[in-house]
Amino acid sequence: MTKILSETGSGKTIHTVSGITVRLCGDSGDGMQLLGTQLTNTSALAGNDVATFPDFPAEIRAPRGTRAGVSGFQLQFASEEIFTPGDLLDALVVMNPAALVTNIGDLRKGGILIANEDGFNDKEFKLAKLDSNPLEGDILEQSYRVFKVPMTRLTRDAVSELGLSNKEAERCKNFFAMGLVYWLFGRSLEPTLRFINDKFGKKLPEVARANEAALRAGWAYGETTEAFGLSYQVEAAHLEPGTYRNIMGNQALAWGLLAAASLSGKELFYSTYPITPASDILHELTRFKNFGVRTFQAEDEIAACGAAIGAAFGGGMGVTASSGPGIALKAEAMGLGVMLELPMVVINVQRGGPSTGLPTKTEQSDLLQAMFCRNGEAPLPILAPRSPGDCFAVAIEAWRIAVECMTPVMILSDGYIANGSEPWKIPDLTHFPRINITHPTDSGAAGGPFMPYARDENLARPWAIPGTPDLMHRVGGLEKEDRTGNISYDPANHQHMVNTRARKIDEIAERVAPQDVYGKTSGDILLVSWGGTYGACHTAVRQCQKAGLSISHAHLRYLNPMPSNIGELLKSFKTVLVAELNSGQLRMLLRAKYLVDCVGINKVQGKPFTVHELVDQIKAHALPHQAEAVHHKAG
Amino acid sequence: MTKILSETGSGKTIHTVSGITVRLCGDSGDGMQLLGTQLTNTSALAGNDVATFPDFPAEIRAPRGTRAGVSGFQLQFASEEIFTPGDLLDALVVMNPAALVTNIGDLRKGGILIANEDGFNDKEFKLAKLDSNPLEGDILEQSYRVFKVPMTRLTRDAVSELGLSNKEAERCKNFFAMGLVYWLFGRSLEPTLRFINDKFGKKLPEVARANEAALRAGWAYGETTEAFGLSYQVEAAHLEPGTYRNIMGNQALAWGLLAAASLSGKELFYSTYPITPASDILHELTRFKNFGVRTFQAEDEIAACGAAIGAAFGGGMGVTASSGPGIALKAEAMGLGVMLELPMVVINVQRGGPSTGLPTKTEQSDLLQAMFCRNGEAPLPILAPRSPGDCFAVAIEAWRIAVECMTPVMILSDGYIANGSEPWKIPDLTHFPRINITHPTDSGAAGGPFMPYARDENLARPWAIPGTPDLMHRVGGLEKEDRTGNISYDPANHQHMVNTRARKIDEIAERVAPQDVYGKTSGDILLVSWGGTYGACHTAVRQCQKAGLSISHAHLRYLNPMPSNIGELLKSFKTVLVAELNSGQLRMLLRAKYLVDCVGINKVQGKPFTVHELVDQIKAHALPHQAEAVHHKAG
Amino acid sequence: MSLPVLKAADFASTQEVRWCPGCGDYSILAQMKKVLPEIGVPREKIVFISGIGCSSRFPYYMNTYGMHSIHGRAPTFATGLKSTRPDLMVWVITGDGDALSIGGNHFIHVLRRNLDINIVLFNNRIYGLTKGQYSPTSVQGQVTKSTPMGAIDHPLNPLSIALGAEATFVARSIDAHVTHLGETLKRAAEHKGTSLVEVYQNCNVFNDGAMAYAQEKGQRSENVVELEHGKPLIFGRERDKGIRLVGSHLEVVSLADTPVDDLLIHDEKDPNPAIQMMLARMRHPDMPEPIGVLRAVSGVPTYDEQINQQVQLAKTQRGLGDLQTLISSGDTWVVN
Amino acid sequence: MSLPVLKAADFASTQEVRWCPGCGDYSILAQMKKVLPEIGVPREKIVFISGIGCSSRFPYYMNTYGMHSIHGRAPTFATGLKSTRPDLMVWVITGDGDALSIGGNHFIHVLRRNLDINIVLFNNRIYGLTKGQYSPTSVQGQVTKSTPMGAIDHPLNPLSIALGAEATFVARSIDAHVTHLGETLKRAAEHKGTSLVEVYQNCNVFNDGAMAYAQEKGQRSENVVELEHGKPLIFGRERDKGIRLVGSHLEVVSLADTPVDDLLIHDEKDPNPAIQMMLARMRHPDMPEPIGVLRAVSGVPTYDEQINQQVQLAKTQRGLGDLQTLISSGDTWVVN
Ligand SMILES: Cc1ncc(C[n+]2csc(CCOP(=O)(O)OP(=O)(O)O)c2C)c(N)n1
Ligand SMILES: Cc1ncc(C[n+]2csc(CCOP(=O)(O)OP(=O)(O)O)c2C)c(N)n1
Ligand code: SF4
Ligand code: SF4
Ligand SMILES: [Mg+2]
Ligand SMILES: [Mg+2]
Repeated sequence: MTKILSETGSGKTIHTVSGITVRLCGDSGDGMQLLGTQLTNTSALAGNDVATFPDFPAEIRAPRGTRAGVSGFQLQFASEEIFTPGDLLDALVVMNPAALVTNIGDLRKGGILIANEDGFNDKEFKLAKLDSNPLEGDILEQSYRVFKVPMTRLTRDAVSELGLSNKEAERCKNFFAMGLVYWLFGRSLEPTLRFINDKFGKKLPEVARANEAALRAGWAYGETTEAFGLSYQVEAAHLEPGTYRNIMGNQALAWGLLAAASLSGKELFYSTYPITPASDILHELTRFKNFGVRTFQAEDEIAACGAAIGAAFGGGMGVTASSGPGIALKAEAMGLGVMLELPMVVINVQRGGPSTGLPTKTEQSDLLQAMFCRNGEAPLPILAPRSPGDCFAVAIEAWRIAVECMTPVMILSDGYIANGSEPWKIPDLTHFPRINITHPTDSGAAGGPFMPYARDENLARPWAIPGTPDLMHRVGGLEKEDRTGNISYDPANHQHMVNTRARKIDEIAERVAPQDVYGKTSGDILLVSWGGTYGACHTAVRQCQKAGLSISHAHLRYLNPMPSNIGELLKSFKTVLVAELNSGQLRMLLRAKYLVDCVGINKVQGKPFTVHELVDQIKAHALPHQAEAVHHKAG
Repeated sequence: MTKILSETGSGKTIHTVSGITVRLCGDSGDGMQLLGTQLTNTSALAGNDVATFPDFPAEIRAPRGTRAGVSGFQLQFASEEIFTPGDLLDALVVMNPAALVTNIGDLRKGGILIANEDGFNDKEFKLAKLDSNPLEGDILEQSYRVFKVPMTRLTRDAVSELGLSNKEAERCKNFFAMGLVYWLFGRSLEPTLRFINDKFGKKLPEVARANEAALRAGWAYGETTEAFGLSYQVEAAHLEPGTYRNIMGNQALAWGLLAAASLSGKELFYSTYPITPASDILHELTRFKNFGVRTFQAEDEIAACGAAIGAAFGGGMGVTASSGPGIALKAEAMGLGVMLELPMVVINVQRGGPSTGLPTKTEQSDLLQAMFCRNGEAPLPILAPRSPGDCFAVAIEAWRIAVECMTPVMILSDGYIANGSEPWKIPDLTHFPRINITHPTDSGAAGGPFMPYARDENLARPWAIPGTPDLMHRVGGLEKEDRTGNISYDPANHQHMVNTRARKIDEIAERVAPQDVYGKTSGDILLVSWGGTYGACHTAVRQCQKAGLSISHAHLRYLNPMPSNIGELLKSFKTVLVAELNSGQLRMLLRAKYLVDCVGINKVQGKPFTVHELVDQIKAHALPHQAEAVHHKAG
Repeated sequence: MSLPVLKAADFASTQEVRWCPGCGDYSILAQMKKVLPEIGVPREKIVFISGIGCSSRFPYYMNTYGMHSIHGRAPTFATGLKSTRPDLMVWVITGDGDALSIGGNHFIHVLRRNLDINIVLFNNRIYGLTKGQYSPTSVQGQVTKSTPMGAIDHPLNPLSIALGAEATFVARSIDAHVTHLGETLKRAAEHKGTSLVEVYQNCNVFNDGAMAYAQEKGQRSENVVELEHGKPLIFGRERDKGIRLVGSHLEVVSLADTPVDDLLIHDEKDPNPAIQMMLARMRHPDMPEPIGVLRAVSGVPTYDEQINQQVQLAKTQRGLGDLQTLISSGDTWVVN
Repeated sequence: MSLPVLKAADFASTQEVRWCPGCGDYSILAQMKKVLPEIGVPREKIVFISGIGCSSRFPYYMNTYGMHSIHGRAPTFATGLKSTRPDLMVWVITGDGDALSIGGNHFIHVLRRNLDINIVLFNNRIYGLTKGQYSPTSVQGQVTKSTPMGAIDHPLNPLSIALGAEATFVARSIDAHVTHLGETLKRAAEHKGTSLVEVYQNCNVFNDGAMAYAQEKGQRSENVVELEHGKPLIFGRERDKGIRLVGSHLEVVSLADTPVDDLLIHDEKDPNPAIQMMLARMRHPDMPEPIGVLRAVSGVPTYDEQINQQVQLAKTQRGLGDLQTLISSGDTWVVN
């Protein structure tokens, strides 16, 4: 961090730093997610790069005051490009004892701890299963800069003139906290004042006024009291020029689907069954009926997948989404999709498994399920977005491949990017290439009977749709004869069709860009990763490069088929590390395909990688090379 | 084949050969499966080793006379140990033109062709889509020894005195064919006469008499007419001493489950939803209610799997079975089974895929589905029987592992062994080790609260069952805390549980026998195979060994985990070939795990390997070694 | 442009029909081919979707668009198709196992949504394709391959289930009763909303004669009562028997002693399904079984209609969505 | 040995209850704990099986055996368990989404099999656990996270579906009506065969007050009619209104002008479900909604009973199977 000191009008010192990682936590009823979102938007609007990680309890309303009920929102904002919400915290805001004990471990030595003093009482200690007041004594002060603020009382005072009930008044305390945090990090109150006005101004003017008062009081508290002598400033980041907005992963996926529909001249049919953490895509899309979106909340995942295939048969853009357990249920229908060779997109927003697992936590453990959940030889393309914003592009790319190859395509997102957010440069949609779709209107150049299983240069069959005279045909899940599509039990035909379906998918590799590498294309270490771990892996590799390691990073977007240069790449490094939030699923695919002794960096804890644990692991694996290098010199 | 000539009383020559491969085919209504089964049993009773391959059409009653309607039964019987129903046919019996054209390609040069002349008429030619009578002219005679027998007429004559209708009379013609075949191969009529009497004697005495008459007439026809100058004799095989019976794969699986239940002192709860080719296990088991078997035909595969888990929770022996598409549906519930750590057996009788695929054909393409169909990290043991009779032992072993490790276990059978049959040495059940099960009755040595997720030396948790006072506990699909089994979102606990569940399965490898090898434990080529291809692979390797190749054979019964010596084994050969009826699924697992550049011999045609195609492929891969060997000598 | 007049034969595909000789499915196929030209929807606008089972081979034999899908799920494919292509006429062909065993849930849900499709349920009270296991409509005690000591489950009645799910059109017909079958299919086609036609279909291989009492000409008139809207329920070879509502029960009466005016008058349009439910529950041999249209309630909005109306409404109210505007909306900032 | 007398508290597990404060689930849990000691089945003989949903967390809070299974499938686990362990008392706890959306098929099939278990369906007309999407029982037009322009599906009525599947015990109660709830749970427990209890349950977070008309003390008596076997259907704050059967329709009458003798007398034991079906279809605000036991038909064999009887019968008739004999039967030969 670059640190420059200056002074404010009130005589307080402003510390300019390159980035801040802060976590806001309290009881799930304390409005921490709102606080986090506001701070994110405000920071983004201030031109910072931001990355967020909301982390809420599994229960709808977990018991108040308990450790299980703690809701947290972590956020990094910086004046340089960042890729993760940060590892160790520079600042931690806690609204109650449970939040303190469950989060203090992540605060860096010397970091700022702000506690709502009023939340620390005997009742709360009991709920948090604590014997005594952790704020008492000065143990915390040994390690951190501790600020105890009686937020509840100050909030009550601030809104006292507005005639709210005690309970209502106290409910504003998150805005007080917000004001204080804003002051601490030199954020403007404007965007949040606008938000308060938009949200409550008309419907609940007294609530609006109270929240505003609390917010300003918090700010004033920082500015005027003696306690805070120092505030921080994070300058605008040097992002690529353009207009930016903050975007969440599920939102970007939804918008990407809208874009894909529009680019291909189709209307989206999105059929799904609710499941965490995929449901928000449904919630987002169903608002866009004026874009021609039809959403279908089916009776179960099987029906959702079937309906998407039905829509595809009619020439529609059928998309279905779920998470692991629901994807398991879709497997049989997905196999039919492979057999029918109809385009569709299947989204898995992965969560902790197996079985119901850890529904609200993130994991990357459904890659092999995506590859192999279907009976028989039933390959399909698999893509994974690497960040919230990237979901937009991946959705478009998935649909492009689906129609180009007439195949279901899977997208593997995960809970971390689905709920995380980042600044996103708003693209100019006119610059996107169109996705061309032709539905044949006659039986083809040669005349003669229509051949629903004839193939083009991509091995795709024609997408003839009901309503077209003379192209009537029947499809189904029994093996079909090449070209005619009639049922066939012929052994050679079966072999041919199995091979062709496989080849169709494999050959996609020849049409996608070769895998790019961050760093040199050969060297000591290649770190391979995929999906939502991009930010942490990229940051870790950058740090290691800076530390002088010979390391490069290949982050895969195409998981099946993999880009054609992967094999060569893997063989150009002495050590290949594969970092994943599972027990080694991509590693297994790489080893099988390329016979390279990849080494896994694996974590299955329902949590994303932190940068420092990746760096540690990389360094541990780097040692032999360094030793070797030393040895060489010695020799 | 060793050939010894002798003479019969009628002055005909008897040729003694070491083995005969014969295929019987006709319209599905012609009773070919019955004929085949009788010939099999009779040959087995004559002490031959036998192996069979029934192959019937996909339709219940495919259109009469058409090629799609041909039903075939192939069988090899021999005086030496055999492992497959044979490749090229020594003899082919056809009842109609469709059967002729679809099967003649497999008859060896100089082989015997017996045709029911009466089945060859214009109507039949049309049905078989033929322009002319293939029996006309002497083209067939150029390549084969052709016998045209007016079977229908001769049968009618033979039963004329019994007052049957023409139609009824003609229906006996398969018994006429049987008689003729029996004569040709020196089989005794006794077992079939007994069968006729048992089956029809009481209920339909006139049918019994007609069938008997037809059978004897066929035999007499061979013995007396000039046409047949030569008959064959296959002596008894030198099998291991013991009492034998003929057994089919699904039957052996059913009986193996009964044995497992009895050895573990449990009653079997078999819950399933009908699907080809698994249904016959249900049909078999439901007859044994007096063994305490409860069969449950559920509303679907999900329910079937759920019910098996429910039974397991109650302390029962829950088993569920299906084929590929149904297994896909069970995936989510299987994942729960993994999480609950309850013992159960899931059987997949594989068929041609993907999707509905080729339901009546065989394939081994669900191995990766078995490994990975579940979301999250959800490993379970997988076993595959290698032959019809082996299904018995594998069923017992699967249940043994399930209870020893408290885990669902998968068995991968396939359509080929499910419907195939072989002589089976009836085991003495008292020699089987018991499967010990204890349900705890108190909370354990240490006292204190009961720990449903404590573990023993196999990492298995206690199988406490409802009804036991003081051991009340709750299980579920959410991640659970180590030992207590309570819901836990703790990151470290999740990692620990994921690792523990994986380790529990992996460590089974240490307790099963090391992989055995047929041939030397190092050398040029190792052929690896699994499941129902055993017979063909074993025979091919034997042939190649005889031909002087340095080749060994490792046939895997344990697919997950694999025996602990596999890695070493693979590395002890210059070339590792993996033969499978899929596009390379075991190969992929081996490559990933052991980084050995295994080469695939793959076939996805809905048909088993023939020995000669395996031999050809092996030889093709052997060439480089031979060249190398030569080179070495030269150098 | 006047539409070409089509004949039954024009609806035959090139694929060989592969049911067992004598199977009741043939008759249903024949009636479908006969009725469709009369309905006048062009072939390319018709889609047959089936699950898996003998019955589900049906689409292959029709020269229309078709999908032979997976077991039990046909209504789901139909839902996606019809919701996005309301211009098409969609038929679902299913069996008793397909619709009521593995597919029971989709069956109920498509009925409650009142998607404008026609479901023809071939009820042979057995699993044909898998060679003879009992099905959810097999009678109690039935001995099959999977129930050697007799089935113990209480059979499901497709019509009761449909009425329980508040279906708008519920009918029954019989494979062998060809004119009735043809007319019933036509009625189903004309209904707006989900129409369910249960067809008693003989599986002469695995369950021959299970419904002979209703299928065979000689027995039918004694064991079956043909429902006609607004007409009293009369049956019998001599049309000498009728059905009367007494309190909340139906009973068979002889017309010798009961005037026709006392008989129950069939009301297929009654939105209250109570009496239709009583009819559905009449089972042989205690009672004659009803065939014809039990229920045909019109005016209930269909799912496809409504899902598309919401889209239209949204477009009208909010204007056609513009994606560039959407993604540029809300809080944005400019980096130079 | 006399059984120890248990109290409600003895049925509480050590796990902290984690529903939202104010959720209707608490009341159901409390009633269950209160009723079970009265029924007298020892805790270790009781198993609670649930699917997934807020409601399905229930088993964790009971000090009995329990399984929190997967979404919609609880009846399947119960079927395997009860068929092999008929000595256990098995409860299935489910939600409106769990039982009627993804689990609709198992729901129907367990009812038709009449497995001797008790199903308690917490109907809050919303998906609670997944945070507020509409459910199959949400009313048409309901605005939820997934239906911003209102739900277009016609809601399913769990009681109608159950009657359509010929369930033997069908009842309804209300979370807030604690004595009624307790009694209804007890009746369900006592019934032999599958008993279904639908409980109106308030989700105060995502669907607060959706059934306030039935839940709130002030409104309940006007909007709900409590069924009692053999008693006329009377309701209203002043018990001044009744229900009368006219032809095949039910109507509300004022007791001011209609004598009590004209009212419908509730018959829960009527095997013909026609009137019970009419009752099930009474919906607010047109009609008061019935609570209590709609149907309780006894004497129908249960699935678990029958599957075990067949095993017993086979053992008696054919003797206990001997495996060595079996595998040695039929054609065998000896190799020396
Ligand atoms: C997922 C799945 N499970 C099971 C099967 C096997 N299967 C095919 S059809 C069928 C039942 C057929 O019965 P029904 O629906 O009554 O049709 P029918 O053959 O009698 O016309 C079954 C169990 C399958 N194809 N797929
Ligand atoms: C296979 C699968 N699909 C979806 C989900 C997500 N999910 C969990 S509970 C639920 C619905 C809950 O609604 P309901 O059954 O009414 O229970 P409630 O929470 O309202 O008590 C859904 C969709 C899941 N866990 N598993
Ligand atoms: S098995 Fe039965 S239903 Fe199937 S085609 Fe044959 S007769 Fe028809
Ligand atoms: S979300 Fe609703 S149903 Fe779930 S616990 Fe909260 S109040 Fe109860
Ligand atoms: Mg059927
Ligand atoms: Mg609910």
